[in-house]
Amino acid sequence: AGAATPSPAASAAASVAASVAASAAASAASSGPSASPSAACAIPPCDQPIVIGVSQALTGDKSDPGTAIEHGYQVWIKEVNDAGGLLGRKLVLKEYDNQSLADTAVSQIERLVTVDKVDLLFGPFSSALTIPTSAVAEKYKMAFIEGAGGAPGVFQRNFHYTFFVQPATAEHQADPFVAYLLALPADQRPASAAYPQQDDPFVKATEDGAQKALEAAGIKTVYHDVYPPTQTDFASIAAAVKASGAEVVLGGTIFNDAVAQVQAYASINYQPKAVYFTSGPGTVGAYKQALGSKVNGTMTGDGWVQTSIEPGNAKFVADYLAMFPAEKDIPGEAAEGYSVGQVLQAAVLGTQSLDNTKIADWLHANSVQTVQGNIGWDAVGRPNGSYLLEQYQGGQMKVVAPSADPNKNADPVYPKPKW
Amino acid sequence: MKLRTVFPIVMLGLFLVLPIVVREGFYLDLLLFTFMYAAMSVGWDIMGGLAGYVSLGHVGFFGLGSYVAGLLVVHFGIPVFLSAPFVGILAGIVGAGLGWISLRARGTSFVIVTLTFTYVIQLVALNLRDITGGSSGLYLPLLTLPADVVILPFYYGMLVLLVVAILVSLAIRRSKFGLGLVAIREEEGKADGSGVNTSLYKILAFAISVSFAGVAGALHAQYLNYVDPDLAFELIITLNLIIMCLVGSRGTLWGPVLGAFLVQPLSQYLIYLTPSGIAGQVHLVALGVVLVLVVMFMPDGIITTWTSRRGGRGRARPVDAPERLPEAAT
Amino acid sequence: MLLEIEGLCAGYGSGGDILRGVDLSLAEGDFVCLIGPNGAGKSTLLRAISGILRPRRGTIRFDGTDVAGLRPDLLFRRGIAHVPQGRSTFPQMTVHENLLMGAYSIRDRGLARERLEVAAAFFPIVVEQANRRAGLLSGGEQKQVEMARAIVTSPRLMLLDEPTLGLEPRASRTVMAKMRELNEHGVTILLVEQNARTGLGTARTGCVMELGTIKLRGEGQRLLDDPQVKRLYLGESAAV
Amino acid sequence: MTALPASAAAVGPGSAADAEMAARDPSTSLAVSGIDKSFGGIQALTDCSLAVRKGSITALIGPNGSGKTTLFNCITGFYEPDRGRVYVRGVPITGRRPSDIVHLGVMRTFQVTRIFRRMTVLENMIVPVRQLTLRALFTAAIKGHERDRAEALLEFVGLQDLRHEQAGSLSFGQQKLLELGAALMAEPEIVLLDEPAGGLNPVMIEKIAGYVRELNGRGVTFLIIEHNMGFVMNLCDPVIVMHRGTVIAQGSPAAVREDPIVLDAYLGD
Amino acid sequence: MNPQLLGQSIVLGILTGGVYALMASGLTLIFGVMRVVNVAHAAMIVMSAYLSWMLYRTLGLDPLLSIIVLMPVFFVLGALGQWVVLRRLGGRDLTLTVLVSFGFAIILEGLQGSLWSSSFQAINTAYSLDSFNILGIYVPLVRLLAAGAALALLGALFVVLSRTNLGRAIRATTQDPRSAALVGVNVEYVTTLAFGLGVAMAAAGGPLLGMLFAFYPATHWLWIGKLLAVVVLGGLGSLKGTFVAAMILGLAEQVATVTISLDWAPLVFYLFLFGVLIVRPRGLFGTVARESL
Ligand SMILES: Nc1ncnc2c1ncn2[C@@H]1O[C@H](COP(=O)(O)OP(=O)(O)OP(=O)(O)O)[C@@H](O)[C@H]1O
Ligand SMILES: Nc1ncnc2c1ncn2[C@@H]1O[C@H](COP(=O)(O)OP(=O)(O)OP(=O)(O)O)[C@@H](O)[C@H]1O
Ligand SMILES: [Mg+2]
Ligand SMILES: [Mg+2]
Repeated sequence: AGAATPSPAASAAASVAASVAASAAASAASSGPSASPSAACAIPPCDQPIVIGVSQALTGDKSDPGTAIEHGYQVWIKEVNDAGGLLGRKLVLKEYDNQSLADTAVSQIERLVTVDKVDLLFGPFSSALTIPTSAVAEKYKMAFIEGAGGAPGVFQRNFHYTFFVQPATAEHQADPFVAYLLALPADQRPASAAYPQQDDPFVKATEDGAQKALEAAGIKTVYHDVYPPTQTDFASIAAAVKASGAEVVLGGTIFNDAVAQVQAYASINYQPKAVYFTSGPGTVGAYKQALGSKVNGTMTGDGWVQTSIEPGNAKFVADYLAMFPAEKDIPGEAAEGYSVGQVLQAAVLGTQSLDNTKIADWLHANSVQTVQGNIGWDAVGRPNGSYLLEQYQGGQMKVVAPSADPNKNADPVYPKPKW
Repeated sequence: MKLRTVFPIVMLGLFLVLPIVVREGFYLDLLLFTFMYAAMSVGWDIMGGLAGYVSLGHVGFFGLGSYVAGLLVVHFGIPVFLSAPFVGILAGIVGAGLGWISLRARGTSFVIVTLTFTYVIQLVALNLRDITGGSSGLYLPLLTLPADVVILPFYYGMLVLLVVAILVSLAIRRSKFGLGLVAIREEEGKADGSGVNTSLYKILAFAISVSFAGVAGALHAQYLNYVDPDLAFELIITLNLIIMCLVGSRGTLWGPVLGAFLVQPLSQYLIYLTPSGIAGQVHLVALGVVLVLVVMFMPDGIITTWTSRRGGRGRARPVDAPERLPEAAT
Repeated sequence: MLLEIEGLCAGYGSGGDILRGVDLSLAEGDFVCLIGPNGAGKSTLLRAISGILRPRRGTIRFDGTDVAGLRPDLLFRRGIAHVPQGRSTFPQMTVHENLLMGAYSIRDRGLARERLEVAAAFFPIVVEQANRRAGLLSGGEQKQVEMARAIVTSPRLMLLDEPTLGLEPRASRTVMAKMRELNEHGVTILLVEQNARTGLGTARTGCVMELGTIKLRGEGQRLLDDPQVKRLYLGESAAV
Repeated sequence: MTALPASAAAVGPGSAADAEMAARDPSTSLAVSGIDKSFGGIQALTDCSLAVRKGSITALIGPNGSGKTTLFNCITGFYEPDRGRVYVRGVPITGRRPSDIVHLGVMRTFQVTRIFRRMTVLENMIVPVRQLTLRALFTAAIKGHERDRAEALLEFVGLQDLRHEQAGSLSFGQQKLLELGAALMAEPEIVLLDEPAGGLNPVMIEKIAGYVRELNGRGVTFLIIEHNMGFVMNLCDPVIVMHRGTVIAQGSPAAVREDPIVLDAYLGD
Repeated sequence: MNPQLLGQSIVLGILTGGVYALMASGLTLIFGVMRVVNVAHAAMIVMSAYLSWMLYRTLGLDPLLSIIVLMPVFFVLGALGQWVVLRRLGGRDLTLTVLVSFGFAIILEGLQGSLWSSSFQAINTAYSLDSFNILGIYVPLVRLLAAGAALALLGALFVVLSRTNLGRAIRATTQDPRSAALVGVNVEYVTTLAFGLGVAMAAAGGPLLGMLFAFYPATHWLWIGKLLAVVVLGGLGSLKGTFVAAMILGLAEQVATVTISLDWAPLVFYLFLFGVLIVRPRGLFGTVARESL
C-alpha cells in the first residue's frame, strides 16, 4: 500500500484544488484553504481516519465491473492519502463483498451504518443493487454517491441523498449516435433499424430513448426483440436480424452479448451499415481480445475515454496504471469509481464537514469537475451532462462525436467496414 | 414442564423484547433474516422432510410472494403487512397447481419440475414488463417511519411468521395428516392403498409448505422496497433452506429451526471474516464443502444424530441401509 | 467339508446379534433344508454365508479357506450362489438379459450358451417371455426367472431362500425336482423352505433353526415324523 | 356366487351380463364385469367377470401370470381397466383412486409386501384410514382405542415385542404378518389377500386361517389369491380359477379339484 | 413468416439439439445408473469448457481435440468423487445425493470464479465463425462439428451400455445392486466406472459448449435447468429418450426464437415439459416400474 507514486503529492493537491475551483462557486467554502496537505485538521478527532463504507459486488455475476469501480475508489483514496488526507485525516475504505446479492448488500449497508458507524458511503455496482441500498442510505440520511446506478428507477423515488456520478442517465446514452445518424445526408441515411436487446434496466432506457427518436425521424423499426440476460445463443437472433434487412443495428448489450452478436452476425455474413452497442465495446481490453479486427466500425457511447483531456484525467490514468500495472486498458467503471471519490472530496471540502445532510445539500447546489467532465445534479440526483460517441477505428477506440466536445479525435466511418 | 416446551417459549420471550436492548439495525436485520429462513425451512420440511418430496422450487414461491405483494401495493396501494397472509394463501394455491402437475410424476421428476418452475416464474416476471416492470423491477413505496423503528415491523413480522410455521408444522406432525405424509415418503403406492389420498395429501402439504415462502417473499419485498427478477428468484435461497433442514435434521420439528439459527448467522459472518475480494468465492466453496461434509458424515442432521446417540427408540433411529448392499430403489 | 460354519454371529446395523453362534457344516453333495419360524434368522444366515451381511464373529470356511467377510461377488466367483427371498430380478432388463447376467462371470462363451440352454429347458418361460422386461412379469414368473438364472450360474454351493414362494403348484414341484436333479449332479444345496413338508421331503437332511441357532439336525424324513417338530413347525393339520 | 349359474360342478365362467346382474344383487359384495386389461401388447385380463358373495371366503387361484394380481389391481384402483366395470356393493367404482376404494371398505395386501420401512411397526398399523374428513386429518395421529386395537392385532400376529422396531427390519414373514395386521386395522368389510400364506410358517398359516374364519363369522368378506392348495381347500368356498386372464371355472373346492379343465390348466402335472 | 428464416432456425435447432443431447447424456447415464440427480453436471461441463479454453489459449490445442484429453481426466475425477463421496451414501435417499451434487456444483462455481473471475468467456478458434451456405441457409461450421462429435460420442455410449457385458453389468447394478453382486458383479467397481463415464461425458460437452455459447461460472444454473428438463422429458434414465427430447427442445427453442419472440422462447422449453408431464408423467420414453405385484 505504501508504494511511492511517481507523481508528486503536490500535484495531486493541486488537481483537487483545481477541480474544486472549477466547480460553480455557489458555496463560499469551495475556495477554502483546507485542500492543501499542510492544512490543519478541520474536524476532530484528527488522529482517526475517515471511514468510507462500501458494499461492493466483488464476486458473483457483477464482480468484474464491481471490482473495476472498487479499483477506481482505491486509486482515489491513495491519491488523497498521499496528499495528506481529507480535512487532514486519512481515508480508509471499509468494504464488504455483497456477492452481487441485494439482500446481502442491504444487510451490509445496515452494518456499515449501525455497527461500523462509517462516516460516508459509496454506492455499489449496478442499478439493481443501488436501488435497495440507496433506500437504506436515505433512511439513515447518508449521502449515497454512486457511479453505476443510472437506470430510471434509481431516481423514481425522489431520494435526496442519492447522486449518480456519470455525465447523463441511461435514457440519453445513445443521444449522440442518434444525432449523428439524423445528421447524415438524406441519400446515406439508413431506412431501417434493428433493436436486439438484453433485458436490463439500463439498456432498456437507452434503447427506448434511441428507438423513439429514430422512429420519429422516419427510420423504420424492422426488428425489435428482448432477450434474457442469460442468453448465450445468438445464432437464431442473428438470422432473424439479417432476415429483417435492417441497415443499422442498435444492440442493447452489456458485454458478452455484444461480442456474441458480432460473432453471430459475422458467421452468417450479415453486414449492416452501422452498429451501435450500448455497453461492451467500452471494456476495451477484453473486447479487443475477444474480437480482434472485428471490432472496427463498432460504435458505442460512453462517459469517459482513457484519452480524455478532462482536467485530472492524465493523473488518474497514470496513477491507475501504476497501481494496476497488469492492465493496459482502463475499464470505464474505474473512472466512474474515481469520479465518485472526486465528487465526495469536493463536497466534503465544500462543506468543510462530514455531515451527510450538508454534503447532500451542497451537491444539489453545485457541480463538480470529474474525469468524466463537469457534473451537476437535479433534485433527485440525476446528472445533467452528455455522453460521447465512440467508434473503433484501426483497432483503436476513437471519440467521433459530438463535434463540439474537445475530446473528439476522429471522424466517424460510415458505412462501417465489413466484419 | 419439560425443557423441550420451556426453552422455545423462553426464546420467544427473549426475541420479543430484544429490540428494546439491541438498537443496531444490523443485528435486527440478521435476526430478521434468520427468522425468515427458519420459517421457510420449517415450511420446506413439511414437504421435503415429512413427505420426502424434495422441492428445489421454493424460491419460486418466495419470488411469487414478492411480486404479488409488490404489485398489490404499487397498483392498488394495499400495504404488504395487510396483504401478506393472502399472498401466502395465493402462493399455496399456485403451489397446489404446480403440485398437481408435478406430483403425477414421482420423486425425481418432482425435484426437476420444481426447479424449472423457478425458471418459468422468473421468466414470467421478467417478460410481463408492463405489469412487473421487467428487469427494471418494481419499486415499493417506503414505509414512513423513523429510521430506527422502520425495521421493527419486519422483525416482528418474520418472528410471527416463524411462530406460525412452527405451530402449523407441529399440528401436522401430530395429526393423521402428518402420519400419512410419512407413509407417502416411505411407500407411496401402499399409502394410497391404505386409504391415504396421496394426491390430496401431497398437494395440501405442498401448498402449506410453499405458503410460508410466499409470505416471507412478500415481507422481504417491502423490506428492500424493491423487487426484481434476480433478487426475487435467487436460487441460493432454496439451497439455504435445504442445507438448514439437513444440518438441523430433516423430518423433525426443530431441525429446520436449529439449522437456520446456525447456518444463517455463520454464513453471514463468514463474509465479514474473509477478505472482501474473495469472500464470495470462499462463501460459495465453504457452503458447498459444508454441504458435502454434512451429507457424508452427519446425513441425519444434528437432532436425529443426537437423539439416536442417546438411544432413542424407533422413529429417531437413523434411517435404513443396515445391510452391506442396499436393495434396488424402486 | 465344503462349508463349515462355527460359532457364527451376525446382526444388522447397530442392533443386537440375530445369529447367535450358528454351527453348520455341509459336505460336498449335501442337500440340507433349513426350517424354522418366521424371524428365526434363516435368511440372515444365508446372507452371512453369501457375503451380503458381514459376520461379526465366528468362522465360515468354504472349501477349506476362511471366507468370512468377503464381498459377495468374490464369494460368488468361488462358487457360492444365493437366490434371496423376495424379488431379485433386474426389473428393467429383459428376461434374456437377466439370464445373461447369470453368465456374467463365465468367460467361456460356449459353456455359457450351454448353461443358458439347460436353464431354458427347466423353465420354458424364459424362452416364451425372453424379450419382456422382467419387472413386468407376475410374481411367480419372476421367481422362475430367478431360479433359471441361478441354474445358469451353476455354482458349487447353492443357497436358496424359499424358491417356491409364489409359484403355482406345478412350477413348485418342478423346482423341487430340478433341485434334486442338480444335487445329483453334484451341486451342494442349502435350502430354506417354509413349506416344510415338501422341503424336508425333498432334501436329504433337515435342520431346524430357532432364535438364531440351529436347534436340531437330522435326516429329512426323520424330522418330518418327529412329533415335536410336527407340533412346533409343521402344524397339526394338513393345512399345507 | 349369487346370480351366476349354480355352482355345483366346475361350470363355465360367468359372463359380463351375469356379473352385471349380480352386481345389483344386495348379497353380492364385489362384482367384476367384463374387464380387459393389457400392457403394451400383453393381454393380462380378457373379458374377466366374477362376483363375490357377501360373507364368503372366496379363493382365486390360477397359474403364474394368469392375471390374478392384475385383477386385484383393477379392483383396488391401482390399474384402470381398459374395458369393463367393477362394483362394490352395487356401486360402480371403476376408475376411482385406490384410497377412495379403501374408504368404501375394501382393503388389500400385496403379493410382495409393501410396508413403510422407516416407520415403526406400530405406526405402520395406524396409517390405514377409512375415511377422509378434514377433522380426521387434523386430529391426533393415534387415539386410545386405535392403539388398543393395534396392540391386540400385533399380539395376534406375534409382533407385539417388535412394535417399536422399524418395520423395514422385519423378516420377510414378519412383514407379511404386519401387512395383514395393518389391513385389518381399518375394519374393512371386504378384504383382498394376495398370497397371504406365502413365506409363512405352517403353524402361523393355521392361526391365520382360524382368524380369517372368525372375522368371516362376523361378516367380513374375503377374496384370497393363494397357491397353497391345502390352505385354499380347507378355508375357501367357492374357488374361482383363472387362466390366461379369464375365469375358467368356479365352484366348491371339491368340484374345482376334480374339474378336468382346472387339472389341465393348473393343478395337474 | 419468412420460409428461409424458418429453415435456418430448423437447421440450427437440429444442430443445437445434438449438442444438448450430448450434454444431457452424462446426466441421464448417471441418473440411470445410480439414481443420482447430478445437479453438478452442468458445472462440470462448464469446468471442462474452462479447461478447454485454457488449453486452447496456452497450448493452442484445438477444442475438439481437447475432448480427447479432458475425457480421461474427468473420468478419473468422477470415479474418484464416486469412490470418496457418493459410495458412502449407497442406498441413501434421493435428497442426499441431490444435495451432495448441489454442494459440488457450488464448489465448482466458486473455484471457477476465483480462478477465472466471473466474466463471460468463449472459445474462439480460427474457424469459429466459418459457415457454409446451402440454398441460402447458413450452416455454422462449429455447430456442425459439435453436432457430429455429439452424435459419435452418443452412439459409442449407447453401444457400450446396450451391447457389452460391462454395459449390462452397469444397468444391472443400478436396478438391484444386491442381486448384481450375487451374480458376481463387483458393484463398487462398476458404479465407480459408470459415474466416471457420466462425468467423462460432461467433459465431452464442455469444449462444445465453449465453442457455441459464452460461459461464466454461474451459467451452469441455466444449463442444469435445461438439461434436467431434457432428461425428464425424455423419460428419466433413457438414453434414447434424452436424444429425442434434446432434439425436440433444441428445435422448439430455436424456432420459437424466430417465430414467437426471443424472450418467451425459453418458456417454450418448460411449457413443453410441463405439458408432457401432465399427459405422460413418465416422459417420452420413460418406463414404469410394475410396483404392486
Ligand atoms: N435388514 C434388517 N435390519 C434389522 N433387522 C433385521 C433385518 N432383517 C432381518 N432382521 C431381523 O432379524 C431377524 C431374523 O430375520 P430373518 O430374515 O433372518 O428371518 P427368517 O428366519 O428368514 O424369517 P422368515 O421366515 O420370515 O423369512 C428378525 O427378527 C428381523 O427382525
Ligand atoms: N404393470 C404391468 N406391465 C406389464 N405387464 C404386466 C403388468 N402387470 C401385469 N402384467 C402382466 O400381466 C400378466 C398377469 O400378471 P399377474 O401378476 O396378474 O399374474 P398373477 O396371476 O398374479 O401371477 P402370480 O401367481 O405369478 O402372481 C403377466 O403376464 C404380467 O407380465
Ligand atoms: Mg427369510
Ligand atoms: Mg400375483
